[in-house]
Amino acid sequence: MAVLLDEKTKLIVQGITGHQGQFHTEKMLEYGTKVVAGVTPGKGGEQVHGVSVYDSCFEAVDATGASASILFVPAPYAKDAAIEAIEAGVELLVMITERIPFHDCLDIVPYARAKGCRVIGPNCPGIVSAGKAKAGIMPNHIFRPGDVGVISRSGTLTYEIVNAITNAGFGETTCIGIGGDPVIGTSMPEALELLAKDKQTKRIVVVGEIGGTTEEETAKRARRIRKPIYAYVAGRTAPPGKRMGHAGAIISKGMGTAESKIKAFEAAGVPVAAFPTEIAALLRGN
Amino acid sequence: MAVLLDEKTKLIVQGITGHQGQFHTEKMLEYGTKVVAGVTPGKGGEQVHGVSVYDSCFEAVDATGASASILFVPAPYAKDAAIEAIEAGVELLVMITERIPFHDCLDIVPYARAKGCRVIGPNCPGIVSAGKAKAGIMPNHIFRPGDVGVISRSGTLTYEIVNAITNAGFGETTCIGIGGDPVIGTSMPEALELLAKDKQTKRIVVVGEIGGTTEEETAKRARRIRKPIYAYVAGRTAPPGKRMGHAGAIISKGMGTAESKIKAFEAAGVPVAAFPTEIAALLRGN
Amino acid sequence: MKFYEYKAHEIFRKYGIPVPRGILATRPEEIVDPPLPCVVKAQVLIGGRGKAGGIKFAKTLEEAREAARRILGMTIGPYKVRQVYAQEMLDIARELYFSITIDRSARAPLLIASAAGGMEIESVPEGSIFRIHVPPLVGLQPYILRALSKALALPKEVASQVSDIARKAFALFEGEDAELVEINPLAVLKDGRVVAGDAKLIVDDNAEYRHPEYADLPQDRTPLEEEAHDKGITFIQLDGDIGVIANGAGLTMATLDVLNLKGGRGGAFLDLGGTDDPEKVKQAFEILLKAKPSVILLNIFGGITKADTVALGVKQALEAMRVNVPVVARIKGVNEDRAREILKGIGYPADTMEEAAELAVKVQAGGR
Amino acid sequence: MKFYEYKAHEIFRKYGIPVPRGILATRPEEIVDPPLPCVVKAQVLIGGRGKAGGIKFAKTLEEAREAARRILGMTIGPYKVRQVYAQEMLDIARELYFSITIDRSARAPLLIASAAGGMEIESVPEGSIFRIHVPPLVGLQPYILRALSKALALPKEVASQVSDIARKAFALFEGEDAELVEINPLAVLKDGRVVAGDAKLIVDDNAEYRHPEYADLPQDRTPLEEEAHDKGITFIQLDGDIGVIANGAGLTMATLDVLNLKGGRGGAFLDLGGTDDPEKVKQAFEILLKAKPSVILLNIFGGITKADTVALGVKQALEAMRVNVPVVARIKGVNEDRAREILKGIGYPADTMEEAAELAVKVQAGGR
Repeated sequence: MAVLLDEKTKLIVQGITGHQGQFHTEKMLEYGTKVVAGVTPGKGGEQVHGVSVYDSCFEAVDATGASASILFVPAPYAKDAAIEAIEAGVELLVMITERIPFHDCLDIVPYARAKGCRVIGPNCPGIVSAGKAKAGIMPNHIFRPGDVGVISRSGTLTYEIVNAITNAGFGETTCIGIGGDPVIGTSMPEALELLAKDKQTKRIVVVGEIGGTTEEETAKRARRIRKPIYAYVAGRTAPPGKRMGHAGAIISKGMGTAESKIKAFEAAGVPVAAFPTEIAALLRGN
Repeated sequence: MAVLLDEKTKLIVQGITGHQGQFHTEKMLEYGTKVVAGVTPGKGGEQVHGVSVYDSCFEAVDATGASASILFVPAPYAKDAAIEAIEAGVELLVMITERIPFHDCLDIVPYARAKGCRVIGPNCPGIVSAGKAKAGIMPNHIFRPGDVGVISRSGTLTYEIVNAITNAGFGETTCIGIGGDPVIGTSMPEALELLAKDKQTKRIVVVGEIGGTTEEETAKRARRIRKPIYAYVAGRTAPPGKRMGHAGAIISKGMGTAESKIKAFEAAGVPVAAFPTEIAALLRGN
Repeated sequence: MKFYEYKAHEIFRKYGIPVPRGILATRPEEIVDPPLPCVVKAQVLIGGRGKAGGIKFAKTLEEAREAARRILGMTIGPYKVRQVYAQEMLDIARELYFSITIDRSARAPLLIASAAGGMEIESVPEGSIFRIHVPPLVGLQPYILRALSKALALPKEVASQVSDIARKAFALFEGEDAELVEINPLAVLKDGRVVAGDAKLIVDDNAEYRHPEYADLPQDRTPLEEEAHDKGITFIQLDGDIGVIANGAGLTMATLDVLNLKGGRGGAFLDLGGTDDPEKVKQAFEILLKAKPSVILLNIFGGITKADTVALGVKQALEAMRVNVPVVARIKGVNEDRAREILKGIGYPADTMEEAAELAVKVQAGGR
Repeated sequence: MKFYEYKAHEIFRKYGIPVPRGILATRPEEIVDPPLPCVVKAQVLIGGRGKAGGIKFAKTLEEAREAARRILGMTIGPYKVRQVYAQEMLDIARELYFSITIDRSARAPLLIASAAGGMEIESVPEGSIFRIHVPPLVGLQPYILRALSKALALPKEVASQVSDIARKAFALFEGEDAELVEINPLAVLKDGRVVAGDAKLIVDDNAEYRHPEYADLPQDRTPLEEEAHDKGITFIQLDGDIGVIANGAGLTMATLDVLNLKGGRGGAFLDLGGTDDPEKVKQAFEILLKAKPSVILLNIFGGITKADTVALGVKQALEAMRVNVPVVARIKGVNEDRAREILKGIGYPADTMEEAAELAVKVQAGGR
C-alpha cells in the first residue's frame, strides 16, 4: 500500500513540452510511473518520450482516463492550468511550480477542495511512493521501498533526509513534499493523517522549517497517532525577519521560530534530530 | 426516520424579527420544531415567541449548537446571510426568500456545497418531516405521518397535493419544497435520491412544472429506484415564452414543455396525474 | 428584462465589445448622416421582424429615411413599431455564434459557441455546437477560451479577438446580472475585425434593484400586464374568456390546466402570490376585471393565507369596479366558512379545484 | 515587497482610504506649505524609527524644515535616511487597530481588529483582539463588518466609516496581491472622521509580474543583496565569516544550522535553487565572494542537478574574480566524481554535510 499514488495511478503532465516537463517526464517514466499523457496548449499531437501530448486536460483525461496530474506550468499560467485540471476531473494535482502568487492559491486550493481534488504543493518536489510511482522531481535512486513515511516542506533537504534513511538500511512508503509556500494544498497535519492511516507505514519522518505554525499543529495532531514519529526542523540559526528563500520560511513578529516548533514536537513525544542525518539514528533507536 | 430534518434538529431562524420570520417561527414551534435561536443584526437580546435573538449566526450557533438554519431575510441581504450561516457551520440551510438574483445563487449554492452545507431553495416553501419538525412555511395541519415522500418545485400546489394525499388516508415522511428558481441548492433528482435512500419512505410523489429539464433528469434517475414514484406536472396549457410567476416556469425555445416532462416520466414507468388530486387515486392504485 | 437591440448594443459597447455603429430614430428625419450603406431595423422585443418586413437595406440617406418611413408605425406581432435603428452594414466574411447563459443542472454559467452562426442556434446541428461551463466561484479562465478557439478551428488572429470578446461578454454577464448574452452573428469581417453583428441581452428581473437604470425600460407586456407588473403582481393576458386567479405560480398554472382540461378557455392568469392583504387582493382583482373576463375562477389554497381576507378583497374590488362578473370561488384556508359568507350572492362556491373548473365552464356556457 | 510609508499612503489613497495629507522631501527646502502642525518622519523600511529620533513634531514651516534637516542623513539600523515625510498631525480621539493578512492553516484571508490601537498588535492583550476569516471564493461579506463593529463596540457613525475602510482595504489586499495591509492606528478624529493614521503594506514578491510599477521600489536590502535579487538569487548577508552556499531553501538553512551548531559562524547565505546552469552558479558564487567570506562552505545535494556543472561554475567564478578563498565542498549528485576532479586544488572535499561543516570551521580557524 501507499498513499495518494501507486503503480496504477494514471498521471498526466501539464507543461510536458517545457525543459522541466520533458526532463522529469523521462525520470518519472524510468521510475515506473504510468505517465499516460501530456498537456501543452498548441502542441497537441506531439510526443515527449513516447507520451502523447494534448492541447487540453479535458482531451488528455478523456483519452486516457487519467486521475492525477503534475503541473510544471510557469507561475503566471499555473492558476489557469490548475483550474483546468480540476474541472477535467483529476483527483490528485501535484503542483511543482514555484513562485505562484499566493492570492492565486487562495482560489486554487479551496476550489480544488470544493471539487474533491487533492492538491500537493505548489512549490514542492512532489510525491514518491517508493518502488511504485513518482509524481515529482525527487531523484529516483535515493528511494527504497520500506515502512517509513516522509513529509517535508522542503526540496533538497528532503532528498538529504530520504538518502540518510535509505543509506541506514531503511526504506520508504510514500514521501510527500508538501511545499514551502504559505498557502498549500495539503498541510503537514493533513499529510500526517494520510500516513497515519496507511497500514504499510509503520513510522513517520516529518521535515519542518521555520515560519508559520504548521509544525506546532502537526505536533498537536501527533499526540493522537500511535506510530513513532520523528522530526527535523531547519532554520534554528536563521536570522529573524529575513525571508530564507521559501516564502514560508520567515520568522516574523516572534512567530514560527525553530525553538517553538522543536518544543512542540518534543512535548508531543516526537524526537527531534539535531542534524538531518540524525534522523537515521533516531529510526535505528526504535 | 425522515430525511434532512427531524425532531432533534436544532434550527435557527435568520430574519426572525421580520413579519414572516415572526409568524412562521410561531408555526414551526407549534409543529414541534426545535427552534433554538433567531438572528437579526442589531436585535440581539430580544425574544420572539420565547426564542432568543442574536446579532449573528456565529453567536446563535455558538450558544445553541444549531445545525440548521431557515432564512427569511429579504433578497438583497440573502447572500450575506447565507454565507454567514455556511461559515457559522450549519449543515442545512433552507432559503425561503424569493426573488434572489440567480447570480447570487451561483455563489451561494456552489460555496455551500464546497463547505458541506445542504441548501434547500431559495424561493421554496421549505421542508416538513411529518409529525416531527418543520423548517418552512407550509401549513401544519395538512400533514400526517406516513410513508409517502413528496418533492415539489411549487408552493401552494404542494399544499394542494399533500392535502389530497392526507385526505385520502395516506401520510407523509418528508415533504421537500425544492423551490422554483433556476439555480437551487437541491435539485429534483438529488431530492429523489435522498428519499429513495430513506427506509421509511415507501413511495414518492414528485410535483414538477414547466421550464428547465429537471423533470426529465428526475425521470432518468427514477428508472433506477425501486420505490413507486408518481408525478404531477403543472403548466401543460401554459403559453410558451411567458414567465409564469416562477423564474423557472417558462417554456422557451421549445425547451421545458409539460409534454416532454410527462413523456419522460411515463417512459420511466412513473404514472403522471392529470389533476393534482388524482395523485391520491394513483397512490390508492398501489 | 429584455432590451431593444439598440439598447443592448449600447451596453455591449460599455463593456468594450465592438458593435456596428448605428442611429436610433423615432421619425425618418431624425436619420442624419447614417453609416452607409445601412440596415434599417424595427426595434421590437420579439423575433420574426425580418419576415414581417421590419428590416430594410439602404444605400443612401434618402433610402434610409424611406425605409424608416415604411417601418415606423408597422405592426409586428402585437406591437406597433415606434423606433428604428439604422445600423452600419457589415462586410462579413464569416458568421460565428456565441452566447452565455446558465446551466440549471450544473449551477454554472454555460458558454455556447458555434462556427455556424447567423441562424437560430436551435437550427444548428448538435455536432457543431461547442459547450463549456465556466466554473462558478473562480470564473472565466483562459483554458476555456483556448478550448473554444480550438473547437471552432479559429485562425490565430480571429481567436484572439473572439477570446477578448468572450472575456468582455462574461464580464457583462456577471456585471449586469444577465440571464442571456447572445452574439449572433459574431461576425468576422473581410478586413479581419471581429464584431458583434447582433447582440441580445436578457437580464434577471430579480436583480432590478441592482440596476435601477433598467427599471423604466419598456418590456413586451400589454398595458394591463405593465400595470400589474408595476404593482408587483404576476399577470398574463391570454386568449380565452375565463379569468384565472390563484395564489402561487404552481397552483395558478395547475388551475389553468384543470380549467382547460375541463373544456374551458383561460383568458387571463393572475398569481396572487403569498399575500394576505385585502388591499392587494383588491388591486389584483381589479386588474383581472379590466381584462373583461366573462367568468372568474378563483382558486385559493390558503394554508396560511386567511380565506376571509381574500374574499373581502374580491368583494371590495367588484363593488369598486361596479361590475357584475360571476365568480366561481374555491377558497381553502383559515376561516373558509366566513369567506363563503362574504361571497354569498356574488360567487359560486366550490370545494375542489376540479369542481370549481367544471362549474366555471358551466357558468360561462350559461348553464347556471 | 515592502513600501515606504509615503508610498503605502499613496496606494491607500488610490483605493479611497482616507490617509493624512503629507509632503515628501529629500532636502529641507523641498518642504513648502506643509500641513501644519505636522509630524516629520524618516522614511525607512524598518521599525523603531521613533526611538532612533526619526520622528519629530513641527508647528511652523521653519520647525518642519529644521526637523527635516536633523532627520535627513541620520542612520537608522543599517539605513541612511534619504527622505522625510511631513504629515498632517491628526487630532485623534481614539485609536483602533485593523489589518488583513493570510491565515495559512485556514487558507483564507484573516481580518484582525482591535479597539486598542496605536501600539504593536503583539502587545495588545489576546482578549481584546478580534479575528475573522474572509471566506475565500466568495469574498468579504457584510456580516464580517457587522461582527467587527460589534466586537469593537463602535458607535454607529464610526462603524459605517470603519466598514467602508475595511471594504476598501480588502479590495486593496486582493487587487495589489498584498501579504499584509495594516492600519495602525485606525484613527477616530475629534471631528468624527475615521482616518488611516498609519498604513503599512507588504506585497507578495511572487506577484511582482502583475505589478510592474513596483519593480523598482527600493527594498531593505544591502547593495549586494539587491544585486543578487536582480539576478533572481536568494542571498542574505549575515554577521559571520563563513559563506554558506547550497541548493534549495531548506537545505541551505539546514547547512547554516549545522555550521553554527559545529561552532562556525555563517557569514552569508546563498540559495542556488534548482539551477543546473554553470553560468548562474558562477554569478551566484561571485556575489558570495564579494561578501568577502574567509571560507566558503558549499553543500549541494544534487539529486538531479549535475555535480560537475556546479563544480565548473565554482571554478570559473574563482578564476574570474582572481580570489583564493578556501572552499569546503560537499557535492552529491550525478557525476560527483568528475566534480571532485574539477575542484581538486581549490576545494576541501567532504562526504556529509556534518563533515563539511566541521571541516569549514577547522579551515577557518587555520586548522588546515
